[in-house]
Amino acid sequence: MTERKSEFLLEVRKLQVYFPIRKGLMKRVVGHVHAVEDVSFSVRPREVFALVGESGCGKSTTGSAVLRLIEPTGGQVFFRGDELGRLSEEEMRLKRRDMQFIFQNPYASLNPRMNVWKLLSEPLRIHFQLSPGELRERVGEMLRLIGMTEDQLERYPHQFSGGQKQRISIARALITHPSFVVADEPVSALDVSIQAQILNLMMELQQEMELSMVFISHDLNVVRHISGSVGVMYLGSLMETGDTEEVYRHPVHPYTRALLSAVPSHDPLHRSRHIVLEGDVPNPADPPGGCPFHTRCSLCSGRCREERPELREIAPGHCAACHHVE
Amino acid sequence: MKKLFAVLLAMMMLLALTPLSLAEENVLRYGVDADAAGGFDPHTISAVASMRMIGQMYNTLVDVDENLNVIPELAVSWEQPDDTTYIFHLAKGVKFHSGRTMTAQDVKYSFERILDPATGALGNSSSYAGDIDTVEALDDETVKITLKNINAPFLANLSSSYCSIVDRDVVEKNGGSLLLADGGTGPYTLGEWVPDNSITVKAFPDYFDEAGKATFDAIEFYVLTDASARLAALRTGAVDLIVADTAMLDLVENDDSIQTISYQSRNYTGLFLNVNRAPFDNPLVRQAINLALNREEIIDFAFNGKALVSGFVPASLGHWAVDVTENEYYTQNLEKARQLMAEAGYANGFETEIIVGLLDSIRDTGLVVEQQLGEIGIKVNVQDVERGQYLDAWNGHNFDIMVCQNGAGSDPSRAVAFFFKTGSSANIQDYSNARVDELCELAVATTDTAKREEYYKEAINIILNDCIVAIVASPQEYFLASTALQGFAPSASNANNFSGVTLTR
Amino acid sequence: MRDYIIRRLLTLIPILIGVSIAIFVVMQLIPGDVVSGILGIEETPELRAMWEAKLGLDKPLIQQYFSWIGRAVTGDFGESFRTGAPVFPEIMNRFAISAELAILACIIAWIIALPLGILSSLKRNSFIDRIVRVVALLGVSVPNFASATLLILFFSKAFHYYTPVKYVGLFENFGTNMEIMILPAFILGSVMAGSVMRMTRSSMLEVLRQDYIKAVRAKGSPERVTIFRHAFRNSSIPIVTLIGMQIGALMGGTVVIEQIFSIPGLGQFTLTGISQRDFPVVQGCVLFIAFLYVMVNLLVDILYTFIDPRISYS
Amino acid sequence: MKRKDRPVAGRALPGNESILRQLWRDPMGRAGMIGVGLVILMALLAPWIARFDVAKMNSKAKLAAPGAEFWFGTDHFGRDVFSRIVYGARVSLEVGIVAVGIAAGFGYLLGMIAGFFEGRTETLIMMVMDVIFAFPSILLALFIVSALGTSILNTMIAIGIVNIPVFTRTVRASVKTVKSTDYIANARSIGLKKMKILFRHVTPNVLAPFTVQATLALSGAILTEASMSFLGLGIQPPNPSWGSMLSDARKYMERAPWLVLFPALFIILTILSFNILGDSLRDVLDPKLKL
Amino acid sequence: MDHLLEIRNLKITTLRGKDKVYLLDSVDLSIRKKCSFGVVGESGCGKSITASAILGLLPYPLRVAEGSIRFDSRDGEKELLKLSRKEMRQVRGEEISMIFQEPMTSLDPIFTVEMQMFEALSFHHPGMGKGEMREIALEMLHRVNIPRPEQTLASYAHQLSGGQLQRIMIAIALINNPRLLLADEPTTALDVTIQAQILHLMNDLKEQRDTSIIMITHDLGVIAETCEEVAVFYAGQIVEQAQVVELFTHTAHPYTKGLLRAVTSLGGAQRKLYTIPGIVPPGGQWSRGCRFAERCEQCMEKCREEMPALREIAPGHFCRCFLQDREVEA
Repeated sequence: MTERKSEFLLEVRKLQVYFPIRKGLMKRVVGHVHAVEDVSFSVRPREVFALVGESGCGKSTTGSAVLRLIEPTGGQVFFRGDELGRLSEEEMRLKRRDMQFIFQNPYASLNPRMNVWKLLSEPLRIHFQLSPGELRERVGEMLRLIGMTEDQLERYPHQFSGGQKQRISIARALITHPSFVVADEPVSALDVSIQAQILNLMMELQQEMELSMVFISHDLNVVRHISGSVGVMYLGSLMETGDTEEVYRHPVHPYTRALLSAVPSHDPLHRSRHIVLEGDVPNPADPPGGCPFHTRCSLCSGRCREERPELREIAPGHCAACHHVE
Repeated sequence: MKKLFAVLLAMMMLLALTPLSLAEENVLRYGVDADAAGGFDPHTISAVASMRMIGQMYNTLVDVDENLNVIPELAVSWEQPDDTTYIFHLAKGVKFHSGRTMTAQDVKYSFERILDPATGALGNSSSYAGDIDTVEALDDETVKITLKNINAPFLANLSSSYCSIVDRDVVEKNGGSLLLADGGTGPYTLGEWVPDNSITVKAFPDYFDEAGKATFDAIEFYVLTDASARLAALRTGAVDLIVADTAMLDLVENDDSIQTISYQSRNYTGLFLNVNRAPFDNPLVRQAINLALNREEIIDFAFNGKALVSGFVPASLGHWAVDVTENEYYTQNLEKARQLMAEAGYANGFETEIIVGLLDSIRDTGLVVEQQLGEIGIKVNVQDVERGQYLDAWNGHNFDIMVCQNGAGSDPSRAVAFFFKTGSSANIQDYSNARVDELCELAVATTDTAKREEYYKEAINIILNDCIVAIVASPQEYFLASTALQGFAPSASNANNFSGVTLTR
Repeated sequence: MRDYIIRRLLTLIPILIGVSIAIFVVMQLIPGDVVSGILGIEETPELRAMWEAKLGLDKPLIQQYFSWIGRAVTGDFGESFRTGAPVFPEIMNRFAISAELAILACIIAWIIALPLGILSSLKRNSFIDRIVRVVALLGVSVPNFASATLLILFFSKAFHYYTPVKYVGLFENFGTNMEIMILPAFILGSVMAGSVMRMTRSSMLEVLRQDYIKAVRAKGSPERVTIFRHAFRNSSIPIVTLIGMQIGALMGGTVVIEQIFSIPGLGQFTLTGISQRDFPVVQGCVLFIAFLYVMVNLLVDILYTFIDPRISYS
Repeated sequence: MKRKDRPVAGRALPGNESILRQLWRDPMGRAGMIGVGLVILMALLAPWIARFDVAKMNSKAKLAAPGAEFWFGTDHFGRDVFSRIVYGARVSLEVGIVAVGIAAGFGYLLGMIAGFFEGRTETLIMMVMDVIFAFPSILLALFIVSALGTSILNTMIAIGIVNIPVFTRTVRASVKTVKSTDYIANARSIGLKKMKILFRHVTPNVLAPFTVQATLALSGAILTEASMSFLGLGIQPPNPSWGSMLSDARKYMERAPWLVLFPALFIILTILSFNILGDSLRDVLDPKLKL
Repeated sequence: MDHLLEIRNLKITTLRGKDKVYLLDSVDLSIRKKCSFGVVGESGCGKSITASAILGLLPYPLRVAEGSIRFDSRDGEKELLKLSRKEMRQVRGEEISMIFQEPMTSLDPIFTVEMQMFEALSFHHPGMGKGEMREIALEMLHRVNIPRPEQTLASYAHQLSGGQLQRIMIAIALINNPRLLLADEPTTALDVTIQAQILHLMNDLKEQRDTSIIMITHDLGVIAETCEEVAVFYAGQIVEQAQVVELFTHTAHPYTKGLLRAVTSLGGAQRKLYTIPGIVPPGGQWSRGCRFAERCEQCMEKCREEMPALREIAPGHFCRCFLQDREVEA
């Protein structure tokens, strides 16, 4: 860490991502899909921050927008005090050495026509001027970290199982020794028995390489396990944030509660009493006014329909966006 | 799906049941190889394919018979008070297709139209009516034409369709163009033109000449560009007469229902050398090329043997023709040719380009020539070009060797002067020989046929011995017809002479 | 939808302008011109000058182009340099004929290709599939002038039959017209059948893998319903696209067949125009063909909305 | 997000064997490969296989029927059809390959640019492609040859230009598909430059549909050349292309059927082989069609 | 017949090139009437193709190589594998229905919901009038808690959400009152809150109707929530089968144990997750011994050599492991 302007490595302030909807004769923009709406959170060095929510809640878009893989519509992202939005494309490109992205689907995110050696050495070639020997050494080191051997270097992605591919994917992201990684659903495409392997690997590497991470997942169990703090998203907005254990033990937002209770238990004798939410998630192109959750919320009151609740701190480090939480 | 199939099947069966519509009317169905190009204005249309119809629709003052004698047509008689004045006595009761009677005024108008530069008429050159000074209608049936200078072949030239007599009213009604109108006096009137498919001409009942009157209610020309399709159409009785390709002749040799009709054309095919370009500016090379050719072999390959070895004044021009077989350059002599090449400094030969196009026989001639010239070390690249490019090369005089098929016309003034006189528009080689020019002028300026023959023969021999061309052959033209067709006797003068032709089905 | 159609029609403008400029330039580049075609062997400098003036070819190129396009905008495609006849009515005559030929060819192609394509997708990788694929390709594999000449010869020899030589319009005599068109349409159709069959097969294979086909079968659907109501209709979009493209290509793309069968179609008109360097004819034909191409594609796009409710243009 | 990948464990691992091996295993692919191989071999070995000079005329053997001396008979110049067929393979293939090369080269470049840069560049390129596409291909080819002059090269150029839009479209579509895949996002996320992404990641993935298109276009080019020969704008004689042989033979179809039979047979063989090969290649290269 | 469905010695093969490869190897299953039976396993273990095989819907080039599937239909016992196509069609949708993983792609996109619901009726009741069909369809939609049934009937698939679509699929599946419902990962593609809705609905429906359910899933949680009996699949075989409570409480097979530990440890306190090492062997690459041997912590010599049999280790509890043999013997 060179300079230290804040205690946070990454700060996201009021991030917005809108996708235009075009219609009509001249393809005028007639509206926007509000994919991410005023999302703010911060990540400390060596911290794992999880974004959790259901499909279409904007968690992946948030992750991509943080790294400017999607250009945000509004808001700011500070990384080590630099505002990423102000960087030129080239500056941002160089910055990627330090900020990486792990994709959800290892089947799709590895170029099927590049072998392991090419996949792993490519990031190094981009960001470092290394001799062939150094290159080989760095790649070899990374391979050991992910539990693979050098004789697999010549192989192509389709020759690996899903879990191995995700290992390669992770290695590709971490080989430049970034300090920050966004991991977008890195295990959801994998079988249960493999998920655990990858999660273990990620946690090990996170410890070893002193990584900060934004971990995006829909799987509440996974999130609980891996993250130190968590943000629950719904319809593009953060509903509740805080220390993971705190949020899981004492969820305050009605959505968080419903979400947590919906997870099937693994004990057939204690079939959980689910809070079953009615209806579906509203269309993000036409979000409801007021609280985004009010259409499905059992506590919904007049205020909820009118006024959008701000994310307020309800306990130290524990925030929720709900009018009904005191 | 099933329904659709059933409907289609039913349709096909219906088709199979419709009897072949046998032509019950007295109609001649004629399969031709090309569509009329541009239309039927006799004064502005040069396309041979259009001439077929124009010949039926229009008349000229005079005609030329097979033996190149000028014979009456619209003019029953004529006299020549002096070398530049002609007085024509017109036939009586000649009717235009509009029903109006033709008068001397119409003849006057027709020539004025030809001479008017705004018409862009093809006959406005000394080969045709270009030398006319004045045309006067002495009375309704007498026309006096005065020439600017003596023009010996003038009468014969008047037989060209470019000098057809047209109906002034029709011209004016059609904005000055006869392309799609019929202003003629001929035995047939223009019927329907379905471009790329067919042209119909219909009998004109009021034709002035009983002998030449239409024998068919109509003649339908069908455009069947594909030779085998034409033959198939003839065989199945879909048409009665076709323009034949020599390749097909032996297929019908034993067919009792099909007759072969032919005539010796006045066309000739040969090589034109660009005498202003090296190495063709060297007479030795030109001689070598002539000597290298085996004309019989070319005729065998390119014309299926159906052509005569010929010069540029073919034998069909009768007494005007020179017996080319006696010409020293007409007999293949490879040894001599090689020797001449060596003398010219081309012992190892050279490479050149030969432009062919328009007709299969032209292309095939080029291909055989390529082989034959190869024998004396000349490497020939055959350029088979599309019509527009061919004409471009012709008009731009832009070629090394060009294979052409030209018409010798009905008088050697055409065959000699038009193609070889200095500055003549068709002198594509830019050939210039003072003696030839002089002879051409002498021949036009006298009406003494014997003298003219002498002048022309001298000119012909000069040109032949200069070897600027290597003329190969004069092709024979073929028709195939159902045996029901009787009396069809095409000739070089009138290949589409349907007068007196009948069908006996 | 209305807006969409208008927008699509607007894109026609640059395309047509582009095409017309391209044609104009190429016509200038082509060796030989209309005048040498008219005059042939009789050409003299005087006659040439005369005809150039008569046809307006003596004016500067830019002026020639703009005077042409100026008239074209008002729907007047000018007159043929050769016959002097107005170009547009002739194009319409020819279009009617070409369109009929194209549609017949398509119908024949469908009759051959769709059942084969479906069959081959259902029997994928079997012996039948292979035979069908080869058979469907046979039509594409022979240059159509060869198959046309062969068919003519065959019919004349075997059945003493030749298609009616005189062209008769569809509305003059339906039977004769069909008789004239059926053979050429068959040849064109058999050429198209290959690609339609290929497209049908791969599109069907794609759809047959879909969950909803399995779901339909799981409901106890008879195979007939599964295949035709569900699988085939769902796979028809790429097929319709292909057919649209083919109809577009058949407008003027059938020169060879038109020539052999003496059918006065758009292709021959264009070809004659090109070989005679008859600029107004070429320009008119090509613009019209380009226009048709865009319209057919638009039509296909609109057709999509009827096939697939997911597609809407708004 | 949560979508489970379809079971993959039961799927054959394709890359274990080369594409050629996979093609060979498919009976159709094998047939196509053998056919194409034969034609290519014939073209390559033409000087050794051919028995006579292709332009050599023989007045004693005009239209000779196939026999011991002239295996495939002779034409009206007495030229040996067999030798002409053998050399014709060269010309026809050459026309096909060069034309497709031109089309593929330009199509690739334009398609890449259009697909990758989107916006105005794309609109413009695709508009031009539409303009070319709007012409019936045979007319366009004739037009180009008329303008450039008849020569074998110009024939190839014309056929090439006609085919550019197909390739552009194919490439553009693939670029767009590839571009939206995760591995391109991945390449961006590691900080790869745009141009490098274009060439390193997009190119190899575009190649598959591109190759398929090329095999199909090749047979199309051979046919177009044949049609152009028929209309008098094909390649220059005396070079034999199958198309021009076939076109010239029409007059003699009845007299000497072998003149039609053999060129037609070889055209059919070639077109069929290329088409079948293209089809099988598509099956092999398109993992979607695999189980 | 004691059972609603009896699968005996079912083997399914696929073609890899020219080679036949087994994807399912000698599976025996018996489903009781009015039972909800869980089948759990990882991808490629053969659970989904078993369901497809029951309905005769195996995709090319998969095929049943051997075995029998007997079904106690309304008109007596039937051997499903021996039925003619026509007879099989009568079973599908009428006696055995199926719902799929992806509700988004399970409805034909170009037809309305109404048409597809009517179809399910008309295939089996050809004479039924539109009015009657409409009534039944509306009733079914109402039963699966679709908020505006009338409007939904006129909708196309793309106009509806995943949750709604899965409800519709369930409605279609149950419209003919089948005796058996095959649910192939019915909630995998859905979000947790929607998954909860659907599971809730299925539990409700099960109670209202006589329909047995085979619930195929990779999620032990779903099994725990919905099933009475469960079979664990691994590499084309059943490795353990028992009553749900028995299975979760007296887990016997090392694979099942591992699976359970892997998921339960997620919520637990320990930092390091329990993992089963290695990967699931793909079809055709199975060893001749126990297929889990490579990944088993308690693997013995014997395990690599010999295939353990599926034995009853406790009443109704079957397990395919030599360790259990020893315990039983001991």
